[in-house]
Amino acid sequence: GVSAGLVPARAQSSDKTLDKVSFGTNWVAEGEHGGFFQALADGTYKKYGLDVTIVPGGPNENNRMLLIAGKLDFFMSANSLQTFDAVTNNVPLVAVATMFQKDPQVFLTHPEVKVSKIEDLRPLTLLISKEGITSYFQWLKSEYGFDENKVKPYTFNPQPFIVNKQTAMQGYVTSEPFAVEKAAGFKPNVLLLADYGFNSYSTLIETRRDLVDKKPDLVQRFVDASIVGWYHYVYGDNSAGNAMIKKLNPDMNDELLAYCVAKMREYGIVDSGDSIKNGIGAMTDERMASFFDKMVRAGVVKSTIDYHQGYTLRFVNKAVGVELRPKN
Amino acid sequence: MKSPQDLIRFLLPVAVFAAGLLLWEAIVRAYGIQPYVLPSPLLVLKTLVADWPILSQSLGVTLLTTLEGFVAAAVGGVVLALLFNQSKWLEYSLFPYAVVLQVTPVIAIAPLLLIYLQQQTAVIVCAWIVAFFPVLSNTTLGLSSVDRNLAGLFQLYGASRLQTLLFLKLPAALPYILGGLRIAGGLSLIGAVVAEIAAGSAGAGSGLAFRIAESGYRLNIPRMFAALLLLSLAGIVIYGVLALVSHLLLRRWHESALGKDS
Amino acid sequence: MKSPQDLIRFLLPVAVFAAGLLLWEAIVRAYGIQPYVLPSPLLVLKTLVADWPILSQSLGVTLLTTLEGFVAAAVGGVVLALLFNQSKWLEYSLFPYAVVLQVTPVIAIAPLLLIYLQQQTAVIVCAWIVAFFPVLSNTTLGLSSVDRNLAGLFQLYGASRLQTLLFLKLPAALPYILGGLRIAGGLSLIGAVVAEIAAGSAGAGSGLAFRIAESGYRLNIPRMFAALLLLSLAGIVIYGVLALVSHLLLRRWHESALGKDS
Amino acid sequence: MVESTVPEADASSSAVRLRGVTKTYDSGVMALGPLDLDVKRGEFVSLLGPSGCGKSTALRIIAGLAAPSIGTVELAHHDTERRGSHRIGFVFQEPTLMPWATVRDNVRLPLKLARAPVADAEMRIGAALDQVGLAEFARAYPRELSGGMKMRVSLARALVTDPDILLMDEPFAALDEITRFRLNNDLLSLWRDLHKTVIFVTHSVFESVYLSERVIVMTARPGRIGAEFRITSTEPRGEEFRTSAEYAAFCREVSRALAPSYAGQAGA
Amino acid sequence: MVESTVPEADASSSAVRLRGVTKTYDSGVMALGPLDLDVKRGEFVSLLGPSGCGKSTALRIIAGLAAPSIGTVELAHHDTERRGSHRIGFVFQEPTLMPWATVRDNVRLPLKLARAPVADAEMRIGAALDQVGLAEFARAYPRELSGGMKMRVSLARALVTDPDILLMDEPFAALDEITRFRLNNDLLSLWRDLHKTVIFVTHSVFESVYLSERVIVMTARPGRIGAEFRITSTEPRGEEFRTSAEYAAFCREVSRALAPSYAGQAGA
Ligand SMILES: Nc1ncnc2c1ncn2[C@@H]1O[C@H](COP(=O)(O)OP(=O)(O)OP(=O)(O)O)[C@@H](O)[C@H]1O
Ligand SMILES: Nc1ncnc2c1ncn2[C@@H]1O[C@H](COP(=O)(O)OP(=O)(O)OP(=O)(O)O)[C@@H](O)[C@H]1O
Ligand SMILES: [Mg+2]
Ligand SMILES: [Mg+2]
Repeated sequence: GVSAGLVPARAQSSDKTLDKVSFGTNWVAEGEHGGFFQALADGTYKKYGLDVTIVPGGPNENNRMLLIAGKLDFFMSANSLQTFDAVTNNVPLVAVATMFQKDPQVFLTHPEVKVSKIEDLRPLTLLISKEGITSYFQWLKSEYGFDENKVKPYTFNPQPFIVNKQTAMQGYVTSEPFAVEKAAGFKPNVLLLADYGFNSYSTLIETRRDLVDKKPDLVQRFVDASIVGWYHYVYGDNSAGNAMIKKLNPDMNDELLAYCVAKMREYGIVDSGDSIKNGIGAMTDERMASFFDKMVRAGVVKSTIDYHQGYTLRFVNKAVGVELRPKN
Repeated sequence: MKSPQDLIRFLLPVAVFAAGLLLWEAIVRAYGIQPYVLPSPLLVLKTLVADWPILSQSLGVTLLTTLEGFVAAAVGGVVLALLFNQSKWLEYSLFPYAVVLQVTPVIAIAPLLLIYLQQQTAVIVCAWIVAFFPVLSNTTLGLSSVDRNLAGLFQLYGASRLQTLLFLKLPAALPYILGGLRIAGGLSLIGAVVAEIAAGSAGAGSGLAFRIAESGYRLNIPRMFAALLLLSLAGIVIYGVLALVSHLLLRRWHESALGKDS
Repeated sequence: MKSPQDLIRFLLPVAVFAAGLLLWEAIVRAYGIQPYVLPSPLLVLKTLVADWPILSQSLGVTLLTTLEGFVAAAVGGVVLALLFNQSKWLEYSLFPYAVVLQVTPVIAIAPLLLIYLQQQTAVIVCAWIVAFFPVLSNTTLGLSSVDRNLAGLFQLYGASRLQTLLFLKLPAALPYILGGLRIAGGLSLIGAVVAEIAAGSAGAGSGLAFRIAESGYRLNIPRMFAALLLLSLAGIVIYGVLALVSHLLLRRWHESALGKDS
Repeated sequence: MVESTVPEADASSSAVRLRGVTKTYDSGVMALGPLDLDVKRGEFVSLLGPSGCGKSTALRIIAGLAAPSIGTVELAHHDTERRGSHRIGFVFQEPTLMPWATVRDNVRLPLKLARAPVADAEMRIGAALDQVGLAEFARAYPRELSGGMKMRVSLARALVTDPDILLMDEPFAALDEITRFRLNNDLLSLWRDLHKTVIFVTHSVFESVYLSERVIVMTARPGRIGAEFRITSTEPRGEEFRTSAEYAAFCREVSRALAPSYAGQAGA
Repeated sequence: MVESTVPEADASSSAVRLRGVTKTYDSGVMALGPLDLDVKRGEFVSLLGPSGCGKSTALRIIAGLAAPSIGTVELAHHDTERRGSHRIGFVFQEPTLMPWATVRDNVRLPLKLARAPVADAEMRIGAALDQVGLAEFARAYPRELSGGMKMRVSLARALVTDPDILLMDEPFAALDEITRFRLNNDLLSLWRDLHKTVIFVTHSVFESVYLSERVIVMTARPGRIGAEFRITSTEPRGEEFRTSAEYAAFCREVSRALAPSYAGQAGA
């Protein structure tokens, strides 16, 4: 009828050929997920033949279970440790790319407390989340001799930190320092754990092994498109991605997102080390092995597991998108 | 006599509330407490007004979940109690599961629910789990407190099970059931909040729980308090409505709802 | 007559429980559900045994918090209700705050509590907040359901307030109070879990809540279920103990605790 | 006039038949000694006995509200399964009203349970309320009534269904004499006209003699039949009977049986 | 013998003094018409009247358990503040026992509230229980008692404190005649020996005449004083009085006053 004739022909035909893909993040929409939203918003995914739905996570991470149960196709996992956990428990998940070369995990301290290296944190009361306790804090314990008794629970509310100068609080370099500065009016000191040897990957794309085996092409396209999205988000015009983030999460604003991108660039969170040559997404066996050893020493994972099961280099290190990085 | 009494009943809490606010404001000023630790009530109110569009939307979402959870808890609790009342065997075999449901942390089973249920359904199930037990427990207590002679009378007059239920057990248990509902009212609000945290959607279109958590992370403490204030008000209103319903239903016959000298 | 009855009362739930486990095992096998989605009960049991040292320690921590929270809730709820019962004015002015406490999400105020209180105190306060309201509400209901003529008798014989409280109001409200405590039992367990999540310590010496959360995001689902199982069992035991206490206290006089033909 | 032995009732015409019924409560109290009782259809039997001798217990057992510890209970045309039918009217010793229902709704209860046609039901309820003098309190709640008024509601409720067997536990104890006399007469004409079987517990010797065909005096706990009296009189009974020497003699006899140890006069 | 007018009581010797007392309940029912009543110290007054005429209401108002809508209540040596003292003993129309306490503990209640010395208390409790014939049920709970037994516990509780003023609302209605007679006599000797003031509600004309110095017959709702009778007799009263022609005449008079519309005989 008349109404059918109004539907644009292009959309009709292309919809048919697009592969439906769902991708779950581990938090609400924010700058740290910018590349994925960018790829969705600027049509990169579509260009790669993908019809992507991004399912934001929430305060409690449920999306990983949905991936395992087959309700999602990809999931954004936080760090390499999660990869080891999957192997430990024989869960057939595979990390296929990492978007962050450095884990953005930091400790914030009050400017009045002179802290210049990680050992200086030891006398302070540490505010660490339960996830942090089971992961990087174990590493701090084994590597730097931190004391569990100095830890207080952190529920992602910075109030106790602000009130008490003798505390240090965990956070992401890309957001908490900004929030504290905005609200409390002081600029906290920041120590990036990655700079002291905590060499976990972060913001990895994870999927089920059967998807890797049965539809490698789909996985490849999703990884490539996401990488391109990240290049655009970090270096290019990221207004489309930001618009989408702000729409999904009205608490986000331009200032905050700009801060996030600036910090990602300043600290080389997304693009540094291996990715300079191999492109965003780059992973290496050496680095995995090094992190695994550290986690074994920290007693977080068992030395007997075959951690190679948990990731594959098959889809990365192809220098996809390096041309998008501005040459300066 | 009656009208001034009622007025006091209404004005007194308001006055005490106002006094509480003044004290709060005074403390904040006296100790110079920063707004990111404890915002002054004035600031909270300002924030409430300023952020009304976003907060009211979240309030709506949470209240809807609360209502659904409450209805589910009320119906589920009463029906379960009636079922258990029909057969001791049923009660002995299944009551432990009701306890298990009560003590299961929603946070832990929300992921499982999300696998098998629609998200909105999962949220309501979570709210239900939090709120149903008081209704079940109180209704069970009420049903077993039915006057024996009255029960005998029903038996004598050949009342069917349904008749005994409708005309004897439910009315007799009503004060207890309403007591359970008054507890469940607040709990289903809490249940909605917990459910939102555990299984709700985040970002736009999310409820007060998310606002509170989010404002907490973002250190937007005034907004967090504004959201908490809304939650508290919602709780008081829910309780007030339930207490009023109780009063209207019981005032003509039950001890607990009678005036001093009637 | 009595002993076999009691036996059934005990055996039936166990039998139904066993049947439930078998069904669970069967479903897991039939659909080939992977242990990281839904572990079979056998695996959960094995994990329970294997991880017993770590789980039992956490169980102990949680149970201690539960106990402290329960005692606080019981005492706090009853005392508040008695206070409110002494003066209508007090009740009208302060009851809304009790409702506010009930509906305040612990997660939101835990940081504030952590600022001003010792961590262990903060945990107990959180557990208390979760569990006290049913006790308060049911006790209030019970106190206002006291037989008028009996109250008149006490007045006539010049009973002091304390005497009226001890010898009339508390015993008369006892069935209601115990009903409230049965609800609060499970709630204080939940409260302990929530409190641990919001304010409890992590790592070694932490409670079941931490184990559940940790196992959850470390994908150690069998251990998560083992911890949940422990929690459920603890809930059932707590309920059972409270039900037993109720029965012993009421069996000689209250309708709800009497046998069929006595 | 006074027959201390009653001929064995013909089983076929028995409305109620108790054989060797005893009741021992959980507390260990033996409330009812072995009791054999036959009540013929259409008979009016009074039970008298000291406080706590098991009269109420006996009534409850007959109605099927309590099970005998030993012994059997048979009701004509009511096997144990169907005993819970509306053919029994019961007036408890306490009013036993539904506090949440108005007087009218309380009286309506048996009709509602039997799903009686509405128009007919309303008429009967009105008549029953008139009979007990509570028409103007039809919309009151039980707590707004005096003790005697509550008992009258309970009476109205028992009468409204027109039951075959009426079991009444001290129904008039809380009523003033005028009302009591009037209701005595109402009950008598009801029994006479509609051939009801009535078992009536009372503490008033006068009342028992005035009303019944047979007065059974029970012994102290555990309640057994201590003595039986057949009250013969010219029908219909009325004020004439109440002032007769015959009546006074019956009363004396019954009182004497009631108090074997209590030598002396038993009336005004 | 019968005096329908009673001389105005001397105010100084009044134990109870009601002036223009009315009671209208929230439901709008006017339960008590304007009532003037003086009861002298040591007097035994009976209240009679149709069911629902406001007898219980009057008693509750005298005890201070309900406030009059209009009018004043004075108790000698009890200003309204101190009225709640243990000098009043009250027997409610219903047993009003604490279900959670044993018979013994129920009877102990007033003594416990008055902090009476334990040894003395135990002795009194034992005596009171003996008096009402419930010694062997001392450890039973109220629900294990028959209706009459519950009333007797309530009686024992009222008697155990040795109160100055005894307010009794149909205390013997649920008791068998033997027990009733015995308790009548017990009450009489208690009153005579200890000079108590007793206000006694009953439906039994015989009882009221046998016990009281003065019988007050109330009108139907709203209850007012319809007639008063001073019962004179040779003291001490006993079986002799009960069988006297004098007694029968009193009873007839009272009955007649009770039933202005009820022509005819008012006794056995
Ligand atoms: N529920 C019960 N549990 C234990 N004992 C009971 C119970 N009900 C009654 N009894 C006992 O059984 C005996 C008989 O009680 P029942 O009520 O039948 O007496 P009754 O003849 O009706 O006395 P009354 O004239 O005082 O009403 C009493 O001694 C009482 O103690
Ligand atoms: N709580 C109440 N609320 C409303 N009306 C009441 C209340 N109590 C009593 N009444 C009314 O007051 C009137 C008098 O009641 P009261 O109990 O004093 O009567 P009574 O003389 O003791 O009767 P009875 O001999 O039946 O015990 C009754 O008509 C009753 O309907
Ligand atoms: Mg009886
Ligand atoms: Mg009365």
